[in-house]
Amino acid sequence: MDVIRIVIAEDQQMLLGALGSLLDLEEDMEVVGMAKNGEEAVSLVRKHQPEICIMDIEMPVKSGLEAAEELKTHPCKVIILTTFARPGYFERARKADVYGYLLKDSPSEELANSIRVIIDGRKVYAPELIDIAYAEANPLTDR
Amino acid sequence: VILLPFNMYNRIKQEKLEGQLEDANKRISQLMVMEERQRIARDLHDTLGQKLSLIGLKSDLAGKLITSKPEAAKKEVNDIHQTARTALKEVREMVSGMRAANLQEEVSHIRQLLNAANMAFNIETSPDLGNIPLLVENVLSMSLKEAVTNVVKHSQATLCKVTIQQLPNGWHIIVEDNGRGMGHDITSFGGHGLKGMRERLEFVNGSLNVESTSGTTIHIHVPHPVQ
Amino acid sequence: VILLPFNMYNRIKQEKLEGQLEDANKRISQLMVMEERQRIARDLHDTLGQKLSLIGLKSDLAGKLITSKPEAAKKEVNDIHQTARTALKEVREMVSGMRAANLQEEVSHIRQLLNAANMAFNIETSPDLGNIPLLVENVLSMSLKEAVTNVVKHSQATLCKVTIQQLPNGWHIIVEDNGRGMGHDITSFGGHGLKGMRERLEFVNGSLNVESTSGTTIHIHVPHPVQ
Ligand SMILES: Nc1ncnc2c1ncn2[C@@H]1O[C@H](COP(=O)(O)OP(=O)(O)OP(=O)(O)O)[C@@H](O)[C@H]1O
Ligand SMILES: Nc1ncnc2c1ncn2[C@@H]1O[C@H](COP(=O)(O)OP(=O)(O)OP(=O)(O)O)[C@@H](O)[C@H]1O
Ligand SMILES: [Mg+2]
Ligand SMILES: [Mg+2]
Ligand SMILES: [Mg+2]
Repeated sequence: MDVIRIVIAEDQQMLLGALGSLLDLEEDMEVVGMAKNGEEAVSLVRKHQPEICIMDIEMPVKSGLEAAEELKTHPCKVIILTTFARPGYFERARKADVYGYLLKDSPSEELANSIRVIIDGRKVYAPELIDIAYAEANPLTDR
Repeated sequence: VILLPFNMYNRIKQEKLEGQLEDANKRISQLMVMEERQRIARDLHDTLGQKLSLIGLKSDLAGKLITSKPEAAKKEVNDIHQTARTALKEVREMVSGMRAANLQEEVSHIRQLLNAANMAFNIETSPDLGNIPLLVENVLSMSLKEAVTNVVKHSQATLCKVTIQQLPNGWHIIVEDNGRGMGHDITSFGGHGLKGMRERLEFVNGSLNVESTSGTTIHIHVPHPVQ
Repeated sequence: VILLPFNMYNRIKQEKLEGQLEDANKRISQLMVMEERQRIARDLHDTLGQKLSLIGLKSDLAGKLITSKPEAAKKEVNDIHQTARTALKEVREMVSGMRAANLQEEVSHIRQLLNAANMAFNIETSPDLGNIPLLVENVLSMSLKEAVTNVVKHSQATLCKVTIQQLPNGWHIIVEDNGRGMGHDITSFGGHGLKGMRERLEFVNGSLNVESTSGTTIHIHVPHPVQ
């Protein structure tokens, strides 16, 4: 099986380190780049051409959502990791065609499994996050 | 003593009463906000405070065991992991319970929920829902959310149909699915969802009816408030 | 049509009015409580959420490193310890900020305030203030704080004297300074401090009296609540 190459972006240094080490421990995964904001993430993805890019949302310079929007047409599949839902975020992530919208604190096995599923082309969204994520006001009636 | 005509006396009494009730009103609101803040503070302190203290203690212990008793250290570290996740789940629940619900937002929310779960969504609403009082709208939104969350979690349906109507006698919401129906796991009837929904509806004189033959249908009704 | 005696008609009308106001009352209170919850949710979001996620990830990692790299695991466990302590401190701060203002805490707070402003502080309190209702204590504390803040900001005094008494008819606070008195800058009478204090006091049937001959004296009075 091919090794899944990953770029991670997270502004909290300790979190970035822990997440990187955890994924590196998975036999079929390799972290090829670690970014501390969305802008670095985009340039690392362009440079290393990984299969997966995992991103935090709230980061300085460029947020994870902005970076995901920029990578929309790039073959690299973006996964957003976050702790709580915030109004409008999930909708924006979906519009940016992200493949995963997952909890930052999910066990690493679960995260690794989701990455494998996403490599197969499916999408994974944590119900806990969808559950409280509101879209910007849509018309009440259906189209 | 000046004698007032009887109805004038009554009007004055009534106005005084109005004034007094308005004052009481303000006072009760302030008190309720304070109480709520303190309740949340207590909750935060009890749940999060305790869990964080536990994590503090266990990490201290684990650090000391790592070289001498790695297996015991591993158990402590697992406990920490579990405790942190539970604490986050609690915070998440607190946060989501706190969000004021608006019917329009709720509809786009359930659309997402069903979409993400790959279920077809069919919605029909009255062209004009009228001027729904805030509290009623809140209760309706929360009920709608819970009903659809249940469809996603329990029904195994492929279709969820939602109807929102303004009828002459009040507001009516129907949530219908084509799934396996209720009663498959009677044991799990201890959930808080339906119970909480019923209680909230009662607060606005509303009612909840569950029908489960093929699939499940939930009827939510709230009458117009008396003017 | 059934004809009712006139006063019966009036009584019914009055009862209906009472009922409506009570309903409105409940609804306003609920809304205010919801707003407060949302405010707290926003506060909780970044601080605690981040720290708990970090603890979750690091404990996960530590567990995997214990046997293979015990030293690295030890470092992770230390980080967890540190993070839990910081988070706990944050929870405590939040919780104490959410608790209703407390008269005793307020006294030590104004002591600091006057100390920093280089004003002498003289305080006298009744040995027992009795059981002050939550809302009353809250209002008294806020009033005391505002009065002393004004002394620091406006009086140019060298001494501030505070008296807190439980009298047979209620609670009484006197804040006295030996400064230049009020009315020096009539223009600035547009501040919100005294106005807000008066409004809050009115909530609990209290009153505010300002005396300004030599220096300024503020009398704050709240009667015992009617049982
Ligand atoms: N649409 C549905 N289809 C099938 N079963 C349902 C449906 N809705 C509810 N149920 C059944 O009714 C039970 C009670 O629902 P309820 O919402 O009260 O609790 P819950 O969803 O299990 O837990 P909670 O809502 O507290 O998270 C569920 O556990 C489930 O077995
Ligand atoms: N102890 C005092 N000594 C002298 N002047 C005072 C004293 N307390 C209040 N004043 C005067 O009364 C005015 C009104 O006070 P108030 O507390 O209402 O407003 P403020 O302190 O100016 O503004 P705010 O309280 O809204 O920050 C003040 O601007 C000041 O001129
Ligand atoms: Mg961040
Ligand atoms: Mg439920
Ligand atoms: Mg002032």
